[in-house]
Amino acid sequence: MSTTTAVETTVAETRRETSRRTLVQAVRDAMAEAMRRDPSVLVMGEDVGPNGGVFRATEGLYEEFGPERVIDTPLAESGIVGTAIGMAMTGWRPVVEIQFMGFVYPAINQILAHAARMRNRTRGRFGVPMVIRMPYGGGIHAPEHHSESYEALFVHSPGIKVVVPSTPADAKGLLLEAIFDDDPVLFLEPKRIYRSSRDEVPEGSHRVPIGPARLARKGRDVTLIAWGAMVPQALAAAELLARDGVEAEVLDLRTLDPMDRGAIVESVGRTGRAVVVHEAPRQAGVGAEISALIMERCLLQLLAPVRRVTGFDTVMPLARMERLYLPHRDRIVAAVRETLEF
Amino acid sequence: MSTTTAVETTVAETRRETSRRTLVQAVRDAMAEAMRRDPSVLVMGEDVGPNGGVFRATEGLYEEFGPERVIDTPLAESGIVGTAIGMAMTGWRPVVEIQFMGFVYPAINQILAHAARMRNRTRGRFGVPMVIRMPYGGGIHAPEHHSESYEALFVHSPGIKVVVPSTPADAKGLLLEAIFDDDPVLFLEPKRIYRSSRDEVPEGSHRVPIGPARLARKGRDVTLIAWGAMVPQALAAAELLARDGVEAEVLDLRTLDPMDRGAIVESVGRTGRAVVVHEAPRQAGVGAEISALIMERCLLQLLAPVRRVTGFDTVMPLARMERLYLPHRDRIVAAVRETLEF
Amino acid sequence: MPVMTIHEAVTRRLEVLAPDGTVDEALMPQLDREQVETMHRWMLLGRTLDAKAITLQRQGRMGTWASLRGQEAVQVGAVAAMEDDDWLIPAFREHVAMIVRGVPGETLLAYWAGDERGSAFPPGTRVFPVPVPVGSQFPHAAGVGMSLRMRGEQAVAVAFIGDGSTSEGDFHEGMNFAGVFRANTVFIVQNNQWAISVPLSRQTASETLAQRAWGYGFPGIQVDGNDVFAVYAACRGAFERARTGGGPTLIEAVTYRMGDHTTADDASRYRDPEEVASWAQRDPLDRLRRFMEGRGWWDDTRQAAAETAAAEVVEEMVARMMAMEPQPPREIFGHMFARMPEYLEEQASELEREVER
Amino acid sequence: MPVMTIHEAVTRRLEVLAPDGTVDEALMPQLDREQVETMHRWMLLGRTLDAKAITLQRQGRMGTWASLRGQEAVQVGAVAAMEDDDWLIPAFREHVAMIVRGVPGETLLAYWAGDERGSAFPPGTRVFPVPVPVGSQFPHAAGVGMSLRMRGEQAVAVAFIGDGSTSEGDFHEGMNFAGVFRANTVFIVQNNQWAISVPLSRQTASETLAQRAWGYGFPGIQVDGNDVFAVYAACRGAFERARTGGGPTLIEAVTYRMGDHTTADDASRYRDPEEVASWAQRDPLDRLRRFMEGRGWWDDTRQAAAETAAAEVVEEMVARMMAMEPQPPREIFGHMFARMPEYLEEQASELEREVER
Ligand SMILES: Cc1ncc(C[n+]2csc(CCOP(=O)(O)OP(=O)(O)O)c2C)c(N)n1
Ligand SMILES: Cc1ncc(C[n+]2csc(CCOP(=O)(O)OP(=O)(O)O)c2C)c(N)n1
Ligand SMILES: [Mg+2]
Ligand SMILES: [Mg+2]
Repeated sequence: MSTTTAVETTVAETRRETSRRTLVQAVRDAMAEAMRRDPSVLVMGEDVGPNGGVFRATEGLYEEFGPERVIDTPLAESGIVGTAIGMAMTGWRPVVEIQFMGFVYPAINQILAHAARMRNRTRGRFGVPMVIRMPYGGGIHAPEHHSESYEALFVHSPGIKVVVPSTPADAKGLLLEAIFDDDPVLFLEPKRIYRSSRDEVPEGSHRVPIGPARLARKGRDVTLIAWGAMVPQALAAAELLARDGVEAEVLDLRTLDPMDRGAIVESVGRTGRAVVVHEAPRQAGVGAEISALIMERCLLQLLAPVRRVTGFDTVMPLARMERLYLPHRDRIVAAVRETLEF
Repeated sequence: MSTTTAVETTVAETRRETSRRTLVQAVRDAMAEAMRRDPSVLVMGEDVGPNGGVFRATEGLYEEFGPERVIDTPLAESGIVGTAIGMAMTGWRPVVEIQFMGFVYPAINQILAHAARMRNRTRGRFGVPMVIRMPYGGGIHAPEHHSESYEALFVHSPGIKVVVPSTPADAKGLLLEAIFDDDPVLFLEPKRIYRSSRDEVPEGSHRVPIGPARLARKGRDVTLIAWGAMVPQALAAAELLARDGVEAEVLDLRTLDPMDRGAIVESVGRTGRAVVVHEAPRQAGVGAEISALIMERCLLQLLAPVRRVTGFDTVMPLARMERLYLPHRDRIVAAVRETLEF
Repeated sequence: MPVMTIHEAVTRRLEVLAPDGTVDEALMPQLDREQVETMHRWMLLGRTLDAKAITLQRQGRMGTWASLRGQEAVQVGAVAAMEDDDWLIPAFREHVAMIVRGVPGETLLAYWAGDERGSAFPPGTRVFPVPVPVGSQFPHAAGVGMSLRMRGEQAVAVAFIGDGSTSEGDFHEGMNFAGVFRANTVFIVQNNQWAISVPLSRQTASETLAQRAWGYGFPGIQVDGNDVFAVYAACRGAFERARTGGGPTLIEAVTYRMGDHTTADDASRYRDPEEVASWAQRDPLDRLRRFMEGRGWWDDTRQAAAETAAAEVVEEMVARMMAMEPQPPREIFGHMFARMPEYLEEQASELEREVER
Repeated sequence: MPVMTIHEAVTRRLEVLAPDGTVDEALMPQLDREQVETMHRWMLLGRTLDAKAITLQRQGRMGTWASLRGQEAVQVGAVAAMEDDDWLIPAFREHVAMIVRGVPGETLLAYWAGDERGSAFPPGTRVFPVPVPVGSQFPHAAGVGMSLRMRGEQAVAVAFIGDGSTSEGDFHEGMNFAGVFRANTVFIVQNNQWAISVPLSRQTASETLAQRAWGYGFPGIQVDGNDVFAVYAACRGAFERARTGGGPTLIEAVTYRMGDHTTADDASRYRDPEEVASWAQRDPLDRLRRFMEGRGWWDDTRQAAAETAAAEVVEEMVARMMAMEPQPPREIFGHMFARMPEYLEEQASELEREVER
């Protein structure tokens, strides 16, 4: 983990061919690349086969790797993760898809009581080298339970890494790293920005380490800390603030566990102000951890309380009011102004 | 919720007969009392019948109320909570026991996706007046998964109240309040202090409101914030500190959701220093929320960073090293000293 | 006798109405012309509503919609066999069943359009809300059936589930509780052969889903799900048994999802058009119409009139749904608890201030 | 044919060794004297270890212990039928099965004494750790069986579960996955009639647990679980089938938990002593001993020698367990991840500093 500043770019040093890909395509590319390199990599889940996943994140994999490695499973999340644990403990690297994060609860016993604890429970004898991918977050006008952000539950629970890319290049690089990690990784995909932009994504084996945050924008007046689909909102807020001469630094955390505490502390130590942005409800969310961390490590540098711009402590409303629930640029700008006026 | 100071005592104003009860007996008494008053109150769970619960929390209920109201269920937590939801929506008030908090994961979909959301999902047409009781926390040398503290998951998730008594009187009063609450309540019982002391507990319908914290000890130098089995540890730390002239105030939160923010802010506003204590892992635990809250509301009064004395971000070790994991008096004292020396 | 047979389970399939419209008179349930026409009207309502909702969705005036086309007979056969006090615990595709049991069409449409008022069923309606996490409604249904039995109510909890969803642990736990407590519950599997893109063969190696019931100590039966009379007859018997303390039944209704999984899906990616075409031959509405024609109850004129009437009913539902004004932001917070806690009050005000700006 | 039989499931029970020690020769598996004596030795080891662990617990030198008394034949019959490459996925009461499959006795004892080293099985041991949340091991077992099948390994994953735990959703999901993927998995239910204080009748309304298998498309069979030969024979067949691609089997072994649920339990609160006494008549060790005596292989002297030998083995295990020095605090942190992240490094140092103070 970086103890100094967040790394500024994800593009590997070596020159390499790139192609313009959306985030969901980059996710797909990472799986394809991993499967080509390592025959122990498998993809499992609901509708990941001929259908290519409900978001097309596994498109073409079934055709390329066949039904033995791209496995449509019965509709049972605990069964999916549980069997994948058995497979991971006997030589495979399963990449499991949970169709929406709202459906992860039935698998939570397998994830937290088993996948996350197996290495400890066997004193290192068995790892569970498994990735559990899932689209998360709101903004696509989906039905109930299709827009949830439960990252805090997993960040709080020991033994599992939590990764959230916000750009296509990071999605590919982090997913490849996650697949070849020897421990379980929860890989959260911000479905709202699955296709919202295209990036130059390196071909082949592009890796982005799990841990370091990404400095998405430099600034001196305030630090905005975000992940996933909130990163573009934070960047948009920074643009708007810049018009008034306020220079916001934007940290894209990329990994929530292990968290790049060094980068956060370094940045807020400089700016003296911070706003944390996430979609999940506020109370005991990951924002609270970040806020507490900043207070613990930067109290004397803090010029104003750290603000949290988050979802409300309610059920995410159905599509028509979803917009009111989700944090957005203007809400971030308002929080920054409060911070500046403190 | 109190916006001023935490209420200082739980004993009802009216004079009333009391008897000396342990915490687990008080839990039992609350259920018996509720069942006597209201025929719609039911007790359900594994081994709650003739066996009286593995901790004897339902002792005698089967004999008094019979198999129709004290229901031994199949061994299936999702089924227990799920059927109880169906019953709660059709006129009953089920009090469900999950045998250990470590076994709540299989029920989490029913709890968080249904019980906690049903009122919202039916726009107030159906409530789920259900209590989900469970022993939680470490300190009894039990096997793996028998010592967990998962409160943060539920505090973060909208729609369910989270209550944790630390004294026999509160256990009775809060449980009765929870049973007659029209919304689902997670009722966490600190099993380590189930029998560690006896209190005068009012007979009959003793009620303690859900929400207000309890001022367990007055002090001016630092505020210790704790719940459940950590309250006695905090009090013991306060005793020790008092020998050196440091007067610690101890707040027993009693309810984690809704949290008595007013009492926390009022106390820390006065003392300028705070230490939060909980057994659960540190990262994104409830301590982070409290820490963030204090920073948000009392930044200018804070004389030192709020400290968190918590479990580590690891699996709770097996019995032999459990002692090393759990927060205890001396660890709290050390944290207070760091706070004083900041 | 060291190898002994200790259990024999025989699973049967019921068919009444043949594709050509003829019925097995011995098995035909007692239904008069009015009842049959009502069934037809409901089935037609389901089909008409479905087509309309899909159109609305394409026009951007509806959210994701789960088509019920092809499955009208299962839903209508079941609700036709229900009594007033019975409870319906739907999955998510039971639109016409929900409407027949008291959910106003505009309410149902509003739900799928993403409006919170779509969840506000009229007071007293014995219909559970849509449980999005599949399978999770089965324990609720067992609980409702336990509740009815404990109070001695002569009513039944009727629960629906899809074939794919039977793979979830909650299917098992709900069925098992219902068996142990002899709940007044009847479980209906709408086996439409597909769970999004996953065919039944990938869902289970079991020859039928009905036979699972025997593992819970109660009977399972399979019916032709495109045969409204078979569904009705099986339900009638099972509901009666449940109401009178005889315990649960599992009914597997074999049908077919004619459309895409939802409007977000494209079934042509994974389904053989010939399979779809072959099921079109077994259309439940056509079959019932042939039956009515055979009895001399029906002709093209009546059919045309019925279609017009259904279209009018649906148009009215849509109009009422469309007429709904946007809701105030406070609605997000208002139903989290019986009484709104202070922190939600604060958040609601926060949002209100923001919206005013 | 409008009411058709579409599925018939016949569940059978296998018994070989009668309580009087005689066997059904037609069903008796091929086992030579040495094999039978080995089985007896393992069963006796289980019983002796169990008694010792309970004593240690009473003396405060052992944590909670789950007694296996009465269930020795199920465990030994099953592991005796396993081959080197097979995997054992235990529940939590399979002490002797785990030891036979390679877990050193002192390791097993250390686990139950609350020592982390109790989880450090020797490298290469094909035994899963104890899964405390009941039922959750069934999906793992299905996964291991899928894994073996995918690699074409002629090996089987043998999973244990208790009767009560079959009520968990994971029982269903694991069984169903194994069926769909024709996993090399055999599922063994130790039906010891009780789940702590809850009798089987409150666990399920199903007449047998074996019959559940048919709902997943593979066979289920019941065996007398106090009859080591029946268990062995059923396992041998099922393992062979699984190894050669024939798919899973569910074996329900009907036995009895002679002791308390664990040392934290008091079964006299909820169990009829007559029931316990009647099962004592069917003791699996006595029965096997009678068989060996009948063959002229056994007598009191041999029995006494065997008991002494078992006691010695157990004493050595205990001595090795007791000799373990306390572990350094860092052990709490060392196995959370393949590489320790910075924040755990910091916490480990925090704790080390505290301990030094
Ligand atoms: C727990 C859970 N996992 C996944 C989903 C996503 N999902 C919605 S419907 C569906 C398929 C359901 O298939 P089936 O049960 O056969 O019902 P059908 O759609 O055919 O009516 C899936 C996977 C969900 N809603 N809930
Ligand atoms: C998910 C879960 N719920 C509850 C428990 C507590 N518990 C441990 S063993 C047990 C009973 C198990 O009964 P059974 O499956 O019959 O196995 P047996 O104890 O008879 O071997 C219970 C309730 C648990 N370990 N896991
Ligand atoms: Mg289906
Ligand atoms: Mg048992």
